[in-house]
Amino acid sequence: MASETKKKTTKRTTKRASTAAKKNGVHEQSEFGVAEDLKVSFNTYQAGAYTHTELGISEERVLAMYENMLLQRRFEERAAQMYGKQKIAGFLHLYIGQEAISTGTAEAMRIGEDSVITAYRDHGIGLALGMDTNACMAELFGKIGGCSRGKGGSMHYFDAKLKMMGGHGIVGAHIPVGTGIAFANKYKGEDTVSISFFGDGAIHQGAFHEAANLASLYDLPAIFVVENNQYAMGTAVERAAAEPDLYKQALSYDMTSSLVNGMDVFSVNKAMQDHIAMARENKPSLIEIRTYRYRGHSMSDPGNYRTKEEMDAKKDEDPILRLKSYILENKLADIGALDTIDDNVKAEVMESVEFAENSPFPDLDTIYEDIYTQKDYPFLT
Amino acid sequence: MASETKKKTTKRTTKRASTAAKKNGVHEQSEFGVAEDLKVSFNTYQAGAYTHTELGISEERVLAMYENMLLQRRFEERAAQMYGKQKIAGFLHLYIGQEAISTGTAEAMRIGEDSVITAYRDHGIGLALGMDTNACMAELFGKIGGCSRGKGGSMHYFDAKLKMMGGHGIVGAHIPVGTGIAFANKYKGEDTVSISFFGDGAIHQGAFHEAANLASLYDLPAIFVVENNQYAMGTAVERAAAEPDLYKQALSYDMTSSLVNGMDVFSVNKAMQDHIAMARENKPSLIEIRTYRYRGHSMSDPGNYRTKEEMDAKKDEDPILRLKSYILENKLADIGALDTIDDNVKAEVMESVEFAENSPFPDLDTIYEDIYTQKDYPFLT
Amino acid sequence: MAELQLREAIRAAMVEEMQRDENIFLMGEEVAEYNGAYKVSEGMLDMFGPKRVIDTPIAENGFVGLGIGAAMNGLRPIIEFMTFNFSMVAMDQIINNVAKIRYMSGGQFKFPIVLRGPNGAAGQLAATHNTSFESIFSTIPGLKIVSISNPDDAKGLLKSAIRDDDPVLFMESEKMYGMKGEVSDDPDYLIPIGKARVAREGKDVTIIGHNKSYWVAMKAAEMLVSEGFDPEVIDPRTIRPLDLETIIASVKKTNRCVIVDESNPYASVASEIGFLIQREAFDYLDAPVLRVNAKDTPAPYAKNLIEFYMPSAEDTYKACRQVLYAN
Amino acid sequence: MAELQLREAIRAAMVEEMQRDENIFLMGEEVAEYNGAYKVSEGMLDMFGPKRVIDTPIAENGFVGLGIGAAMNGLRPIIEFMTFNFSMVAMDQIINNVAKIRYMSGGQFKFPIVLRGPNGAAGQLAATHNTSFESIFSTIPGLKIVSISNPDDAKGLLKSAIRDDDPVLFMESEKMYGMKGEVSDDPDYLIPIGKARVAREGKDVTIIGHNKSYWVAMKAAEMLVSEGFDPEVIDPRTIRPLDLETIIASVKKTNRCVIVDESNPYASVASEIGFLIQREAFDYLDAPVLRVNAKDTPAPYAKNLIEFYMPSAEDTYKACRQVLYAN
Ligand SMILES: Cc1ncc(C[n+]2csc(CCOP(=O)(O)OP(=O)(O)O)c2C)c(N)n1
Ligand SMILES: Cc1ncc(C[n+]2csc(CCOP(=O)(O)OP(=O)(O)O)c2C)c(N)n1
Ligand SMILES: [Mg+2]
Ligand SMILES: [Mg+2]
Repeated sequence: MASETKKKTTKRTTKRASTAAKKNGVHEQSEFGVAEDLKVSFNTYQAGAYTHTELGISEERVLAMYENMLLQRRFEERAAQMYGKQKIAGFLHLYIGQEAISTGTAEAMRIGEDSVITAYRDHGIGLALGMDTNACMAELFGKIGGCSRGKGGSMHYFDAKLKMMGGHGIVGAHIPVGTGIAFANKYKGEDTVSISFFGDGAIHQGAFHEAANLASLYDLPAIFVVENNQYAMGTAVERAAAEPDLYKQALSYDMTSSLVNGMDVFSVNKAMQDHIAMARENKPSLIEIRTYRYRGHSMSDPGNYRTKEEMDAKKDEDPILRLKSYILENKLADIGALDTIDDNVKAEVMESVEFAENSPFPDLDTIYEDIYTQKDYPFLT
Repeated sequence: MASETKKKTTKRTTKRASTAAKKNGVHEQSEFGVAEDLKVSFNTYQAGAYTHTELGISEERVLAMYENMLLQRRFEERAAQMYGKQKIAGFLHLYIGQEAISTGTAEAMRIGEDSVITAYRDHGIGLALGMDTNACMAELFGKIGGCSRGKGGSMHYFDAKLKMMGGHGIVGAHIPVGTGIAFANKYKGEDTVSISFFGDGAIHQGAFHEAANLASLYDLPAIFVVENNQYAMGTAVERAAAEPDLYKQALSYDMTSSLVNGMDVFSVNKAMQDHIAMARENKPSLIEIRTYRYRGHSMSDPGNYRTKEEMDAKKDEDPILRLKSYILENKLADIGALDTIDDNVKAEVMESVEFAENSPFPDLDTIYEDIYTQKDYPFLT
Repeated sequence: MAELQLREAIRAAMVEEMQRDENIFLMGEEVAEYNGAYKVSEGMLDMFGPKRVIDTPIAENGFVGLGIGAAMNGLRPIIEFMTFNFSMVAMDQIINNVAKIRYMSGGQFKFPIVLRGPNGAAGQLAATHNTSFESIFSTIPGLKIVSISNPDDAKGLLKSAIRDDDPVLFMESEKMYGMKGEVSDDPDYLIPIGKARVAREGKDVTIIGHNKSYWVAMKAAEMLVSEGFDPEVIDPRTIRPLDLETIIASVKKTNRCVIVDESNPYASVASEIGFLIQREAFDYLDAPVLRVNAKDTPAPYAKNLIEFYMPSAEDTYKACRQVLYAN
Repeated sequence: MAELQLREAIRAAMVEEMQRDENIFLMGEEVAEYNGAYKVSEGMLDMFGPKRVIDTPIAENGFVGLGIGAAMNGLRPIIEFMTFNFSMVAMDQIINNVAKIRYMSGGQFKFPIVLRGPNGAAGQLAATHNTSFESIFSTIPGLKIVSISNPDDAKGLLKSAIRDDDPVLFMESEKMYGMKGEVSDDPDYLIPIGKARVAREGKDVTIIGHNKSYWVAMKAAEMLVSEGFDPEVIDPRTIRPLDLETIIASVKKTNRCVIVDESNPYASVASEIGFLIQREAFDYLDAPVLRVNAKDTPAPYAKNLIEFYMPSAEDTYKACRQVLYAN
């Protein structure tokens, strides 16, 4: 783990006097042909830098966060098992190791008002937002009781009520959509925000760059969060990024950016609190969260591109173990209480498997539903 | 015109020790969760900062450059007239005002080995590279004697021998192609470079960002040149760019970048000499050249989005007038000699009009040529 | 009824609908301060202000995606492509997002978005600025596609498209923006999406054409009429869904059909219509269905070549005579 | 002859050609260090080194454009799409650059580039990962499109595609990568692009299918044979250009045709083939040409739905019986 120096949240100080004068989307420019020197600092949110009390999180909520992270973990462990049993098919991308991000974010949001959009690695954030565990498992089974009626599967969790806007499969393509969600928030005069998660691999898609420029140009309540889990499938970040410090990309769009240690749920939560506050004032921003995916990219990936040493070192940073230690050290609960939480979570997951088993397959006729709102659309053969 | 302080070419000093250690495309990263402060300077190439002798340009070549800039100007003035007479149709985008860029660049290149690719505003660079004036005019007329056999028109000048790689119509889309040209240069073991020109509007297309990252990741001999003429059609740069200092975008791709005053052919030439030298060592880079388009976006654009004051102010910076003054002040030629050059250029242009008039329309059968190399491709009806 | 240019009819539809529903906004390149590259949105910035008439950078993938997200979150965007030629950089947003997210979410979201702009060839603009995209888009379930041929249809269909809760690609034409015609001023003038217009009734041969090709069809029809034939002309108006019923009923009457379509021929709208006719009206056909498309080539710049490239009234007329066995 | 998996046949074609011509390189996501997402390029990095087998960031628009530029400048790139589902972000490069630059330059440049990868549905992958794109690409003049159904064809056609001086989209299938078959080991084994394969000769009905649909066609044929019918089965192999001659000759013999095509139906390859048959063999047809496509919907995830979505042997068999008036 990175050196855990004391809490330090340097504000980004850049902003030339002239750029700071940005009004109504109009900037002054550097003089014709004179480039200025640039000095920038970035916010950093390091692991171990925050306590729950500083963050205004009650003891009860700390335990709820623990339970939630554990739910994500157990849900996916079980899903992996069900994949082995061929109850689940297609792609299954596990979030295991990244749960501090989903839970830390959800805890900072106004759930049901603020929205989230993400890629295919979406179980974690879905469960963190409070999606129904049964519906989530049934979706993996491709049953009518699934959150997307069995049409989406693992990659396409949606929950309109919770403003969980999916679950998307084309790398990078959901980022402009997240920007449009923010556009609508502002247009409607809400003070709600739109959070777009994406991977370290996705940042190289043009879609991100176009969206970031638009968000900043229009001063949208958008937060771009790159979950840098170090790999895009088998490609390590420095094999894909000419500049692997991804948080720096914000400079191109005159946005604030931060670097966050994603193995500590409190660091994530603090960063999200700060960035959500900015977004509520229509200041879009970028967050790079460094994290680690413990499993293969998807179920078919043996992950040979990583050494055992690397994996072992990262296991020590497990965000759930970290929170567990924190709870025990700070005596927010004893080990017995935590074991009970684990038992409850396991029971909830088992129940969801049963629910999924018992939910029927969709009727064949449903293949023609959910395409058009028009009821009598004349499909072709 | 910008303050013309004395010549100053600060090297970009950024490069954290760790990033500087980039080898074989592998960077060290910032420590997990610790963002570093950033200090960057950019090269600036200001107007009036360079003499031809410093740049190693002979008096003869200075006059040749003058003649070349004038050829572009007169050619387009005549083309505009021919458009009015409906000899030319479709889109016609004039380069008038930007000729210092094309000529300054061509003078720094190894023409026929180094390549250029650009957008639809392509007459200037075509003529600067030495494309045949007759073939260029005939192309506008849509005649078989045109440089693209009448198939391309104004937007699609090509000359394989001169490595003029077009003339492209979809904003931003040629930038990855320019990167691929650079890829081939390096692959073949040449020390040749690929220069991609594009507008201030084009930089917001994802295509640029994907290409820039690829060029830097693969250490390609590519130069990305944004001709910032302040407008994309009617959209001023600060209404499209969240960060209107476009040269800063290089930071996202760990590339060197420079800002150049595009109204002085020598400033452009110096910048190009420097960046071409970098590119020959497989160091890709970005150049922002600030310039001005004197005419409307295309022939149909009255240009109402600009004030007369702005236009008049810019007219004083005319790159051709500037070079003319320079020649006269430095006594490289007298006014009579310059007038003769103008006369010759005008004659050359008039001849090209005659050539274009006399060149036949393409045979109808040629519609099926130049699609496939396969001779007997069975086209459908 | 008022006489309007086609561009004015489109504008009227947008203005009326935006006055009716403040969740509608217009976004695109040069739509606001420049008043539209082809002056379709002239005056709308003044009328609705910068919140609702919004200029964009040149970033179609970005702003189409933005529109999709806005639709998903309760708004009703109208996104203008300066021309559909520039929609290809946004193709992924169209095929994989706007057409599919509703499905993947099990129907939780709807996408009341209109993507509009000129489509098809517009003269000597060369290969990248002269493509007809309806063939490509028509294959995609989840989209609706409208293609208009006159000011009145433009208004009535655009109003329907804007009120539709499904995504609609709305295809116009640079070449027709100046065309004048009587246009309804009923504020609820809605032409249903999915209904073809029988523009001329006849009994000898059915000629089908949409957008500019409708006028090619009409011209060919005139030529036939002058020779004593009685052609029927159908403007499908909507490409997806296709009003197959009207087309089949016509062919069952005329027993012959020629389709004019400005797309390149392979897997075009013409192919589809032709295929369906032979399947659904096999026993009624007295001659093969023929098509008149653009050439199977990119669009050339030269004046004579681009004229040769386009489907012509002459060729349509000849095809009709061929199916009429009049040669 | 050796027995190879389809993925091995593709690899063999690439390896042999890369050994023959050092201007050929392979680029794509995970093609090098990971040995290919579907292990098609396994071992090729070791064999050719990082100069010629190159991993990319996830930036299809960028690296397809890069390939196009490299081709324009003398190289012969093979660009792998992890699947063609991801080619839509690069659509503009394909439709507006690789298919048109040669034309716009008056023939000054050629584009010997192969864009390859799996295409079509591959099980429970949901809507964005299950599209068949040949219908969309087939409309574009300037491209050639090959779609393969077995290891031997894979090798012979890929070698031809790599040696072709025109851009070729080469479509494979995740579902078939493991399929084994005898494959020629002649280093110059070239199957011509544009020639269909008559896989089974028969006289009662022509069934046409490419890629996975070829196997659907074959299965339907078996069912028909068991009932005493004698179907002919054609694998077009090349989608663009289409070997119309072979198809028409067959239909003139059998007088009936059913096309199996995994694309969505509207303006599909099936529509085109069907249209052309009725135009070119009108007088020979004893029944309308029928098609069996994927449903006119996005692809669903659920097991039963995606099975229902796909064109099936059963439906093909039924369609054949219908055109045989055997019901
Ligand atoms: C446009 C596109 N290209 C390729 C893929 C295949 N693909 C799926 S996930 C993935 C890696 C993405 O990595 P990253 O963005 O870092 O997210 P992570 O999987 O690490 O969460 C790739 C290449 C895709 N889905 N979409
Ligand atoms: C993808 C795409 N979108 C829109 C257009 C229409 N268009 C042509 S030129 C242009 C402005 C480009 O401005 P800039 O890049 O600054 O170049 P300049 O014209 O100033 O040289 C636009 C919007 C296009 N050709 N391609
Ligand atoms: Mg990743
Ligand atoms: Mg510009």
